[in-house]
Amino acid sequence: MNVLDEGVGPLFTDPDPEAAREFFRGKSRAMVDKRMSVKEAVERFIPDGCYFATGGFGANRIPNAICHEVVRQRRTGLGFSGHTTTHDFQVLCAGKCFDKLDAAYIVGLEARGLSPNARRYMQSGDVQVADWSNYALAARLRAASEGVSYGLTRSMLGTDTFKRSAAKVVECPFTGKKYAAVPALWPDVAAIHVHHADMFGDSVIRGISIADYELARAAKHLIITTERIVDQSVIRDDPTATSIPFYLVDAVVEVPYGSYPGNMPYLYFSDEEHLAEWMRVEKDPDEFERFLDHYIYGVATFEEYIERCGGAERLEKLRKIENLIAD
Amino acid sequence: MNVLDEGVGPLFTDPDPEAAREFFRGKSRAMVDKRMSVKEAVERFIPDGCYFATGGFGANRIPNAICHEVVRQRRTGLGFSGHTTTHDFQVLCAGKCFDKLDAAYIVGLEARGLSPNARRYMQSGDVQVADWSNYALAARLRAASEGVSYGLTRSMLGTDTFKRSAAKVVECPFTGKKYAAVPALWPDVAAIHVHHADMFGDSVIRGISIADYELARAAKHLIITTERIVDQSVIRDDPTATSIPFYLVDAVVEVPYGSYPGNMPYLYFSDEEHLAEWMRVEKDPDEFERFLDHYIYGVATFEEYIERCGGAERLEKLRKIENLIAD
Amino acid sequence: MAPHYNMMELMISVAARHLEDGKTVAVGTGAPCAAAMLAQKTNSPNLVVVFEAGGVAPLLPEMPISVGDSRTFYRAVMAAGMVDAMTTCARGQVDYAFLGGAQIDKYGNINSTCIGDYRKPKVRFPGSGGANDFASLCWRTMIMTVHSKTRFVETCDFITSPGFLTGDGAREAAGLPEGGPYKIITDLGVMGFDEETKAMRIDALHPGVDVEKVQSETGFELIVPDEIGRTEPPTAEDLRILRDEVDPLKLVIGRA
Amino acid sequence: MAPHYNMMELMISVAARHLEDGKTVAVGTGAPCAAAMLAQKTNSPNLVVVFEAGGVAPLLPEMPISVGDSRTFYRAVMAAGMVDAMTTCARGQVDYAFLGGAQIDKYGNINSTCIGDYRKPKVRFPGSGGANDFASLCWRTMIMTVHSKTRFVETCDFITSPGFLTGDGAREAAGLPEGGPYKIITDLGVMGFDEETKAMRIDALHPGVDVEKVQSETGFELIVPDEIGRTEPPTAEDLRILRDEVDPLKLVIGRA
Repeated sequence: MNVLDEGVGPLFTDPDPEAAREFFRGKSRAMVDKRMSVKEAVERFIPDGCYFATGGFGANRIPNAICHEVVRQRRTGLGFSGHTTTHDFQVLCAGKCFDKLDAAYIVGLEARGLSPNARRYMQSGDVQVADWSNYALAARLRAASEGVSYGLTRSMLGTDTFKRSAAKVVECPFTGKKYAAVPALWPDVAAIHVHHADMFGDSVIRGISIADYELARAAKHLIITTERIVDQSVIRDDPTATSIPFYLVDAVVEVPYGSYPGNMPYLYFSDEEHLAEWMRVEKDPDEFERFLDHYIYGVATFEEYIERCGGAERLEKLRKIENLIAD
Repeated sequence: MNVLDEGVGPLFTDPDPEAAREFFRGKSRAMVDKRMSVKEAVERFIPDGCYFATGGFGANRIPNAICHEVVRQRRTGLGFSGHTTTHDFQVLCAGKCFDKLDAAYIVGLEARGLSPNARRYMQSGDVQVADWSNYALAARLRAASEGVSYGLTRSMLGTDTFKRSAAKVVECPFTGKKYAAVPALWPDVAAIHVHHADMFGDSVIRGISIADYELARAAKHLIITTERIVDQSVIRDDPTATSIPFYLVDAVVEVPYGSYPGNMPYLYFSDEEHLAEWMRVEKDPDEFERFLDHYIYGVATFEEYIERCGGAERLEKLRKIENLIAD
Repeated sequence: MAPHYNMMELMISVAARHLEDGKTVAVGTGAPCAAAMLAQKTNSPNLVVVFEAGGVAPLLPEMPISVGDSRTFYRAVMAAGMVDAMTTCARGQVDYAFLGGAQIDKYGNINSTCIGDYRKPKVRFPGSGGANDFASLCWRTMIMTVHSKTRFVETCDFITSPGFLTGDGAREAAGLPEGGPYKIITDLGVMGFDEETKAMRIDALHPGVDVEKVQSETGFELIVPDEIGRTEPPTAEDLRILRDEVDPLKLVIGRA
Repeated sequence: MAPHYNMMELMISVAARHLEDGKTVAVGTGAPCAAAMLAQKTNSPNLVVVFEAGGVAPLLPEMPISVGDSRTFYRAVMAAGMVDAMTTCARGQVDYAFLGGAQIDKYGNINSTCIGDYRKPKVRFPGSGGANDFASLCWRTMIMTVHSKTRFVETCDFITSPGFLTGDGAREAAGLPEGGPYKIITDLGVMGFDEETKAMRIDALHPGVDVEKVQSETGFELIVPDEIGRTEPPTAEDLRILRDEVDPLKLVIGRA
């Protein structure tokens, strides 16, 4: 294989399709009850040092209950990736949970500005980083989902983003065109938040899917958090709507408002006031420590966190904002 | 690029992504009324000699009104491909419409047996053929849909299917693994039958999508035939259900029962009696000619064909079979 | 006293027992589908049936006519697409697949494309469809076929779908993942493959069939192990399920 | 008598006029989104807005906060995914995309990744997100930014997203498709790129701005054509739509 150029970024995961096949060979396809708590899912499937990936997009449909629990259980040495990671990234930076990072969009919260604490962490030199574009990262997951060791894109060519990635430039055997070959990414574990799922893991996402179709198929272990668990008959009534089948799933966790303070399409909008509070308190490391003690370390569950953020009343307000209902 | 091995099959279409990009650059994205008749759609978008592809799977959700019209308008010299083409293939063979073929599954009608006329045509030596597997063909469409000139699969390696394809063996720059590189396939025109669409082309498919997601994005021109045209508000009420957006579409044709005598999920089952009649009459070329005169050449529209097959009464029976309603 | 059964019922029952619980199987129409349905109702309640066109784990109300018809995703847990189905195989998440063909050689390579010259064939068959993909990507491919010299040939006119190609190591050399043919269930018995040479061997014979009979219906020399099993005929319960629940219209089992 | 307007209103109006009817535009949050919405309500009713996370042609009820929030597919014609959005760009079906960044050089290359040493950066920014993809794959990338010497630099600390790289022919040599930066709309005017050298030039200046002013705020030498246009200020109708319909909460236009 002629490699015309290659990035110098680290490659944190093994792109060998045989290793992935062997793993998946041993994973049961049995349709069994996979319900468990957030705590158990993190204990069982997200050990220190594993490579973790989040679904959703920044502060939209993120598996935030899992992110909080990862921090609460003080996980360290994780690898991490996600698509336009904003609040999820901010939470994991708060716990310094990862030290290996496939970055596509980090540190920022889009229109909300940049996270002071995430910047401090990323400027500390403590995190080993490879940079990618959003699509290159999606193409890595897609390649893994296809059972092949690399994917092709014309993104990144000619830039420092390419140079700081682990991609390589190859030529098309038909046209001679150059492509960035991106290595398949099989995360050890991913967490994806969905609208509803049955106890076996069959899951339905409403609205945009971001790269979660690909991520669900690439991840070796998959934790589904869901707004509600439904009887399987609901799934079988409309199989066209299913995007994640049960055999991909290891854990099904019912977490109403599991994307809070992020947006969950059709159900609740992001809590911009609370997100602004995160940004504000992050400016002062001491204040931020107290904030984390109050909201993450000092609570036993994600439900308690939501309670401390205003609970039912707050959620009702976010439901109205989401649905464009004037107060 | 090191090419380790290559098939000797013909490549009927240009895999150059720049040529495809240039075409798509010039295609309007305007949301305009694209409704027209079957006759007009075929006249405008399926000229002699173009490369045509059908959606669906054999006798399931096939754009059969378009196939009949292609025969009725006596198109010749087409290139053709489809996934597990069965009755659609049989219809186009009846008109000897194509002489270049990317074959994945042809000639047969699955559990129904083999088409005598399609076999005669394929054994005549008049058709130039490249063989592929179903997935290899899907991977070709997927590559085109991604705007790249080739895709990767581990199918076909080591077989005569590979040898008679136009694929090449390449090595992964990360792992050294071998893959069949398959050239992107941008059909000149595709026809896909859907459950409902708006007048602009936004389309909804219920049930399995086969490779139509990929085909819709790969095709340069796209004809949608639809069981019914709905107001765009129906589409906007549930954008998660849309799999084909308007900007891919050139023609929207309302054809109730457009997959007949094929199956249309949730609406009508295949007409096994009529399909058996096709198989029977094909045995005798003279009888088959009279059959075609009666059902295709001798009618002006697909609606007339359905009328001659039993019309509303027959369709009601197929609706009951589809929905498992005992007579 | 053993119940009466026909050859198709025997083959389906034998095939069903090879499908382990908690595994996935990609099936076509006809006998393989019946075998998977029987397995689900007997030894493997958690067997997951998938179809190449996108149906996953349907509650099959009757035998499909096409691997893409409505039945293949009737009350399924997911109605996906072909890319999803095939990439599930490629990732190593489909354990079994059933194949058929016009010819099979001693390494389990299959021809379903043509007889005679490729460019102007004497007989043109459908070609690969999804067969090559399944044979390339699934862990264990299963074949159900009648046993005859015209079918079990020294050399296929065309290798549509890979078995072990030219023998041990050949799949790996070609770039194919681990996998390959597992069992061939015929009207004479069950054929397997030698672990070392990957050549076809006799695993077990149906009641009343001997080695000479099998060899005489095979166009190449079969490996004959010291110990050859006997296939277990279908139980009364197997037959009841098969006849009453799996194929009440006798679309498959009526043919034998 | 020309109506009163602020700089953000001017920039948005100028950007809107560059978006042709019947084309697609990939937008982010803020000013680019406002420009696309204004264009739809004025010169380009058939402009199609797409978002990188999957939203296609929504009826935006208000400004999105995130390019993946609910607003980006509110009553959209399709709520797809990122692969669909990005491959639509790759196929050549997205005409315009808006980018931002911390630094831009004379070939329109953009830095949104870091200042200083990459491994331990002085300042770490978000990185590419979808920006590199848009800059690589769309036909015409648009940039809206304030014009200053710290932003318009001789050399970017890091090239996150490609402009014309090192000049004419460099995109092609790197393997990028035809495309690249089209217009940069700043608080001083509109910059374009020379057809031959692909270096940045002054296309037009805002009312009251002269060449010296622009050059003094730019860290490299701009090409100054013989003819330099004057940007047209927003019309009263532009302003009414912008203030009453596009951004009634003044989230974007209130900032200027």
